[in-house]
Amino acid sequence: MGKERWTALFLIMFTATLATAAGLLYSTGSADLTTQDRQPIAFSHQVHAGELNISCLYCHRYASTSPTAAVPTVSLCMSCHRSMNTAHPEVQKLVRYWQRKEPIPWVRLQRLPDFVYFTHEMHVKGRMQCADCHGRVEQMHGTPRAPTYEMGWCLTCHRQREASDDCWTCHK
Amino acid sequence: MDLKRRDFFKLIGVTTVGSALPGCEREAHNLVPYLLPDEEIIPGIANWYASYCRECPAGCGILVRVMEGRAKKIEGNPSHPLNQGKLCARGHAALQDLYNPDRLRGPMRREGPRGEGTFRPIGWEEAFSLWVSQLKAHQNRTAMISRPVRGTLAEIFSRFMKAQGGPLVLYDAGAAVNEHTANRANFGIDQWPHYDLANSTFLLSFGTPFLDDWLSPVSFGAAFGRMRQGRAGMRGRFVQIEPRLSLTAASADRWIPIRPGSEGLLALGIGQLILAHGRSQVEPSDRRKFETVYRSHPMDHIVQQTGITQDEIERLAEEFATASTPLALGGGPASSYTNSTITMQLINGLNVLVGNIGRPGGVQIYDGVQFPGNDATVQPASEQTLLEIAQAFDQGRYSLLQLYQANPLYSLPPSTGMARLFMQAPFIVSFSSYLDESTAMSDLILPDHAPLESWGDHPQNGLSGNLTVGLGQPVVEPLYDTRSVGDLFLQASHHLLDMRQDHHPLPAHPFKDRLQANWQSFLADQTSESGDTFDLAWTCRLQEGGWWTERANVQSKISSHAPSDYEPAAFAGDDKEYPFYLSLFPAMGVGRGEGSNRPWLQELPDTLTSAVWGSWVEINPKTARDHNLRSGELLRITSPHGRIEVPVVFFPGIRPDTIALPMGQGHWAYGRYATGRGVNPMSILAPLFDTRSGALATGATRVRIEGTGQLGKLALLEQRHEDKGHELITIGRRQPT
Amino acid sequence: MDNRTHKEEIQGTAQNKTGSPKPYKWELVIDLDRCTGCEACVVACHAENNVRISGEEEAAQGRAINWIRIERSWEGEYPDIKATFMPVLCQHCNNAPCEPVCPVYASYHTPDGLNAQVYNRCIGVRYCGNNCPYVARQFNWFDPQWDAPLAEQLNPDVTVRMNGIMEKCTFCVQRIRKGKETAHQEGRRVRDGEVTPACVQSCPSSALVFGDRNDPTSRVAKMVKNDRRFHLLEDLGTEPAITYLKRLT
Amino acid sequence: METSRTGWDQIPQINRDLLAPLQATTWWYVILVIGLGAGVAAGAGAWVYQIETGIGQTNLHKPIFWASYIASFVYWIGVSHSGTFISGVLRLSKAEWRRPITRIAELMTFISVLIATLCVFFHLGRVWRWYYLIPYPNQRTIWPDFRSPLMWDATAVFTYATASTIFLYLPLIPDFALVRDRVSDWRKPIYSILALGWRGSQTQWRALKWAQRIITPLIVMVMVSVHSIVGWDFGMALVPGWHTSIIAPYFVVGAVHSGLGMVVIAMYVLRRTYHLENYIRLEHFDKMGKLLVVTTLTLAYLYFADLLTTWYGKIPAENHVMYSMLSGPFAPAWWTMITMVYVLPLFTLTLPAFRRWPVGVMIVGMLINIGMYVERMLILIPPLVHPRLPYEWSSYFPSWIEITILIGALSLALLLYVLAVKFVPIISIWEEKEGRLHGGERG
Repeated sequence: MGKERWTALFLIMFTATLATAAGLLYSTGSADLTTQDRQPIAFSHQVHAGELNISCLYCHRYASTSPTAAVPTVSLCMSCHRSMNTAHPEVQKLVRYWQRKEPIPWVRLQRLPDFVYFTHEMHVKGRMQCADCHGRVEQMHGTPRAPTYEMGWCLTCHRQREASDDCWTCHK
Repeated sequence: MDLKRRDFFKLIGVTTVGSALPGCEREAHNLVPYLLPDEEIIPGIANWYASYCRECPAGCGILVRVMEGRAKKIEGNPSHPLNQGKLCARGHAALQDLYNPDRLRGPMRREGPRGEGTFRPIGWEEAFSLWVSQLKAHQNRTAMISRPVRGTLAEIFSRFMKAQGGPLVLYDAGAAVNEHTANRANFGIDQWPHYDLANSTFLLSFGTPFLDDWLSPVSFGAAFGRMRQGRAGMRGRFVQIEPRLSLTAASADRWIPIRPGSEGLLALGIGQLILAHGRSQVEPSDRRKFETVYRSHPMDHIVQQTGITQDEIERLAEEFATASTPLALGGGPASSYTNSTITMQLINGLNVLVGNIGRPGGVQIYDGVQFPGNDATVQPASEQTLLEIAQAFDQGRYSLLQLYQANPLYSLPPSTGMARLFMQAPFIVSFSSYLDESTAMSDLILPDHAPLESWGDHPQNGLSGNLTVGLGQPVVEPLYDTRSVGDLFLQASHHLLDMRQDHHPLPAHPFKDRLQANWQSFLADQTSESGDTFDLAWTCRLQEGGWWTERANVQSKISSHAPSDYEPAAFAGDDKEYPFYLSLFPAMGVGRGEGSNRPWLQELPDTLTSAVWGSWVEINPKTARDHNLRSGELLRITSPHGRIEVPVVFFPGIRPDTIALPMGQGHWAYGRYATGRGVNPMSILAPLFDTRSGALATGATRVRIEGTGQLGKLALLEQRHEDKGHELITIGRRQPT
Repeated sequence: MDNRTHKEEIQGTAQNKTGSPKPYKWELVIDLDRCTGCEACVVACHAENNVRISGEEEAAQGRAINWIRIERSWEGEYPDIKATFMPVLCQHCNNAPCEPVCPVYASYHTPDGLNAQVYNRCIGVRYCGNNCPYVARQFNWFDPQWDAPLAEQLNPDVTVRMNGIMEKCTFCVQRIRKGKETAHQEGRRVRDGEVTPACVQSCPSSALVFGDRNDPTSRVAKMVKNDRRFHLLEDLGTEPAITYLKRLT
Repeated sequence: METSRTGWDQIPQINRDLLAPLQATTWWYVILVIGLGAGVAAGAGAWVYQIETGIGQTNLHKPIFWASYIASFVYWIGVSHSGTFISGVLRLSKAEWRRPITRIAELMTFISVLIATLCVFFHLGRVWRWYYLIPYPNQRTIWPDFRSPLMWDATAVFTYATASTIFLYLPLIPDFALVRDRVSDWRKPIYSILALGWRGSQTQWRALKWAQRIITPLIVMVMVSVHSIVGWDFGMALVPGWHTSIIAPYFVVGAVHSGLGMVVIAMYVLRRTYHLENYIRLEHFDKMGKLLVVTTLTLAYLYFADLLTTWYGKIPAENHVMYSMLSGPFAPAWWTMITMVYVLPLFTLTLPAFRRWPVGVMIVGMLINIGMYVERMLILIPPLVHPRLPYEWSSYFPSWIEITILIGALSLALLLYVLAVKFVPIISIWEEKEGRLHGGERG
C-alpha cells in the first residue's frame, strides 16, 4: 500500500523533471530576457503614437531606408517640445538634456544577437506594419516591451509569407 | 547648437565597439541618438568618401567606407586613372594606421636624456609656443626632413623653409632616386614617364620590382594583367634579370640570374648587338655617341662579367629588337649598386635604341600637371643629401631639425653615422604620428592627423599617362588631440611674420582654405571646368576624389642624350674573406619598415617563402648543403660593418653566391607590433653610395656566413618542411600557342 | 500570388524583364596567367570579413587564419626554376564534402549554390575541416582580440567569430545580400559586376572575376569556357564553383 | 551425482570467497582510490581550463582537426567490446569457461563506454552547445543532420551504452539479491532496490533466462554495428588513408583485440588481489590467450590487405600517408605498434606453456593495449598530416593539457572499476554455482 504511493510519487517526480528538461531545451535560444529597464525620460508611445497619432516613421525615420530604425534625434523631439507641453516635468528633463547638449541615453530594449542580420528597410518595403513585430505600441504605456525576438518567431512569419528561410538570409 | 560631431562619435563609440566584440552577449545597452540630425549620416547606412592613398608616394585614388563615423574599409577609386579601382595590401592597411593602438594621442615633450624615449604629454598652447620660440631662436639654422609630399603641403613646407632659411629634404628609402637621376640625364625630365606596360609585347626588366613595390605597383599590376591577357591573340612576353627571383620575377616567362652589379654591362651588351645588327632607330646625329658607349666593352668581357652565355645575350637582343613594341625597365636590385645610375641610363638607352620613346607600349614622356608643389623642388633626395645635412649639424651650421614622418635613423645604415645627427642636433621637432626611431630621439612631438583625418592633394608625378591631381578629405573626425601639420605651419609662419619682411609670407588661413585656394586657381585654368562656379566644381572634385584628364599629350619627339660611360660596381669587403653578395629587398607588405606596425601587413605571408611576422635569410639549397645548414637554423651573417643572426629559408630561386634578406623588421621603436621583431639588415651595410645620384647602394656589401647550430624563430605558413608531394598538385602550365 | 513573386525575387528567381528564370549561381574565375601573387586579396579579405589577427605564436602553430591564401609551388631546379602562384580559397563546391558530414547543419548549401557556414550553429566537431580536400576551412582556437581601438574598423555586416567554431570564405555573402536587396527593390536581377567580393574588387591585375554563372551574359559564364580552364583536385568530383585558368609558360 | 554433491558442498565456500571483496577494505585500497581521485581531479581541472581559454590549449591546428581526443574515443569504444564479446559471444556459443570472467568484462564495457563518450565532449569546440546533437523539438525547428556519420555514431553509442547497461544489470539481479540477504548495514536498502525483489522463484529464473536469451544476440549485433560506425566516421571521409572499405571490419576486430587484452589484465589483477585462483584458473588464461591469437591473426590479415592495396594502387596521396609510416617521420611509432600488436602476441601466445603463465599473458595484454592506442593515433594523425594540397602538410604531438585530460579520463575509468569491485560481486556468483552444479546444461 505505502509502497505503491512511493512508486506513484517517484513516477510523478520523474515525468515532471523530464517535462521541465524538455521545455527548457525547447525554449533555449537567443532570447533577450532583459526586464523593463527604466528609461531616462518616461516617454509614452501611447501619448505620441496613440492620442497624438503621430506616424511611427515620423520619429523612427530611417526604418524605411536603413537596416536600423534609429531613435529620434534630440533636436527632433525639441522641434515639437520647444513650444508644446513645456510645463510637463518629463518634457523639462528633455529640455535639460537639450540645453546640456547631451544625447539622451535611452535604454535599449529591442536587441538582436550580433550574428543576426536584420534590416528594417526590407521589412517595411515588404509591406509589413510596424505593429506586426513591435505590437500595438500606441496602446502601451511607457516603453513597449518587445516580443523576445526568437528565431522560431521570425521563421513562422517568414514561412507564412513564403519569404526566404535560407539561413544566410538572416545569419551573417 | 554646436555640439561637436567628435563628442558624438565619442559617445556612439560605446555602442559600435560593444556590438563588434565577440561573445555577442555583451552588447552595450544604451542607444545614443544624434543630438543634431546630420544629413550625411544615416545610422546603419554606409557613406563612401573619395580620397587618395598616402601610404606610398604613388597616391592611388581610394574610396573609404564610413559607418556611424567610423572608417570601415578602403577600396580603390574606380574612376581614378592610376589604380582604376584597385588597391594593394598596404593601401588597405591604412585603416590600421588610423586605428593603430600606438598612435600618438597628443603633443609631447621630452623628459630625461635624449634617446631614453620618455615623454610628457603637454597642451597644444605650450607645445606650439615652444616650437615657435625654437623657430625664432634657430632662424636660418633650421633643416627639415620630410617624407615625400606633393601639392599644397609641399608648397607650404618649401615656402616655409625658404622663409625660415634652411633646406627641406624629402626622403623616402623607397624613392627610386637612381632611376630618377638617370631619367633626368637621358631625357631631361623631373617627373616620371608613363611606362606603357599594358601595350608592350616584350618586357625586358633588369630587376625592376614593378609588381612588388616599384613606383606604383597597383597601376603596374593592372597594366601587367592587360599585357598578359588583355589583348585578343596577343600575350606580351616578359624576361626578368636579377640575382634573386623576386615576386615580380615569379610572374616572368624567364628569369635570368645575373651576377650582382653587372646589369649595366648586360644592357651594354644588348645595345651593342642591336647596333651591330643595324637595328637601332637613333638619329644618325646621336648615333656616334651611342656607339662609343655601347661598344666600349668587348662581348667576351661582358659574358665573363655577367655570367650569362653569349647565346643568351644574343637571344635577348634578338627578342628585344624584333619585338613590335619592346620595353626595357630597370630598378630594384639593378638599382642598388654604386654604378646604378649609369646602369639605368644604359637601360634607358636601350629604349632609345629601339626607338620606343613616346610610342604606345614604350616610354611616354609628357609635361606634368601645373599645380603648386609639383615642381623640381619636391623631388625625393638621396641618402647622401641626408648625410650632408648631418654634417652641417656637426659643423654647427644647422641647429634645429624638423622631422615629418621620415625615419632616417632606422632606414640608414649605422655605418653612415646618421645617429650622430640625432645625438648632436640641439633641438629636434617631430610631426610624426608614432614614436618611431627618429621621433623617439626628438625633443618635441607635434603629432599630425592620420591621413584619413586630414585634407590633402596630390598632383600625380607622371606614371599614369594622364594629368592627375588627387584630392583628399577627412573621412572621419580626428580620434585624438592631434593637429594638421599644414595648419601648424601656416600658423607658425604667421607668428614669425613680424620678423620676416622677406619673400612672400604665407597667410594664416587654415590649411584647408589654402588648399581650396590652390584648387580654385588651378581649376580656373582648366578649360574643362570653365562655366560652372567654383563651389560646384569643388564639390564634384571632392566627390570624385580629384581632377584628371583623359590622356596627357605625350611628346613624340624628345631629345634623348646618350648614357654616360660604363663603370663597374664597387663592393665593400674582398671576395676572399666575404664570398657572398648580399641582396636586400623590401619585405611583402611591411616594405622598408613603414608598414611593420600594421598587424595585417605583419601577418601578410611573403608569397615566395610564406613567412610572417619576422625576418629570414634566403639561401640557395645547394649553398645551404655545402655549409650543411638546416632549414630554420640561425645563420650568422658577417660583413665588414657588423653581424646579424637570421633563420635560414631554403630558396631555390637565388644565385648560389648570393644571399637575400627582407628589409622592414628589426625596429627598436615604432610600436608594439614592430618593436624587437626580426633584424634590420641595414645594420651591416657599408656606407657606399651611387657615384652619380648619391643613393645608398644596398647591394654593395659583401658578407660571409656561418651556421650557428641552433634553430631560429620564424613562422612559415607553408607547413611542409620535407620537400615532397609536388606531384600531388598539378597546376600545370600551357605553352603559349 | 503577390507573395510568390516576393519569395521568388528574394531567391532571385523573378520572372521580370531581365528574364532568366534560373536562381543565382555565384562563381569565381581565377586567371593564373594574371595572378602576380601580390596578396592584395588577402588583406582586402581580412578588412572586409573581420578575420582575426592571429599573431606570431598562432601563425607558428599553423593556426593563422586566412580565408584566401596564395600557394606557391616551385618547378624545376636552379637556374631553370619557376614559381607558380595559386590563390586557394573555399571552392564553394556544388558537391561539397564538408556539408553532409556536419552533424548540426552548420555547413550547408544555399539556394544560390554557396557553401554556407552558420557560425552560431557550429559546435566545433571539425569534421568538415578534415573532409575539405582544399584545407579551406579555418578554425577559431581562441577568442579573437583587437588592441583598442583596432576594433573600430570591424565591419558591422559581418559577425565576429568566437572561440571554438569553424569559419571560411563566404564569397562576401554580406555584399551579395545587399546586391540582391537592391535588385529586389528595383524588381530586377543582380547585374553582372554589381556584386564583387573584396578579393575580386582589390585584385590589381584583375586575375579574379566573380559573377552569376546562370546569367549567360556574365563575364564568368563566358570565361569558364576558356580552354585553359581546370578545377582544383578535379578528379574528386566536388564540382567547385571556382574555375582556374592555367598559366601560360 | 558425484559432481553435484561436491558441487553443493562448495556453495558456502563460493559465497565466502566471492563476497569477500564487498566486506573487507584494506588500507592500500583507500590509498589507491585517493590516488586515482587525484588523477581525475587533475584531468577535470585541465578540462575546465581548456573550456575557459579555448580548444587552442590542445596542439591541434589546421589541417589536423582531430587527434588525441578522438583517438582515445576510438580506443575506449574498442575496450568496451571486451565485455560484449566475451559474455555475449561466449554465452551464445555456450562456452562454459566464460562463467568466471563475464562479469569482469561486462563491467569493463559499461565503464569504458562512459569514458569514450566523455572523450567526445573533450573534443567539442563549443561543448556548451553539445545539445544541438540531440534530435529534440525546438522553436528553431532545426534538427541534426542524419547524413553525418557523427550522428550515426551518436545514435549507435547511445544504444550501445543503454544495451550494455541492461546486459550488465540482468545477471547482477540474483547476485544483488544474494548480497542483500548477506549484508545488514546501510547498504541493505540499496541492494534491495537493485535486486528488484528477487526471490529466486522458478518464474523469476525463467524470466531472467528469457531476458538474457533476447538481449545477448542483440548486444552482439549492436557491438558489431557500433564499431563499424566508429570506423565509418573515418571511412566516409575523403581523407586519403581513411577512405577504405576495410576500415569497418578492421575497427571491430581491433576493438575486440584491445578489449581482450584489457580483460586479461583485469583477470590477473583481481585474481592476485582477491585470491580467486580456484575461480580464474590457468585454463582461463589459456583460453584468453588462444582468443588473442585468433584476433591477432585476423587483425594482421585485414591490416595487410589494406597495406597491400594501398601499396599496389600507388595513388600518390595515399602513398605519402603510407610511407610516412613505413619509413617517414611516423616510422618509430608504426614499428612499435606492429611489434606490440602483432609480432609479440604471435610469438608468445602461440606457446601453450606461455599461455598458462598469467604474468606473461597479462604483460602481453598490456603491450597490446599500448600498441592499439598508438595504432589509433596512427589512424588519425598521418592521414590528416598529409592532405592533398601539400602546402598544408604539417605534424602533431599532443599538448600537456591534452595529456592531462586523457590521463584524467584513464584514472576515472580505473577509479570507477575499483569502486565497482567494492559494490558488485566481481564474479557472477550464481552463474559460477550453476556451472559447478549442472555443468551448465542450463547455461
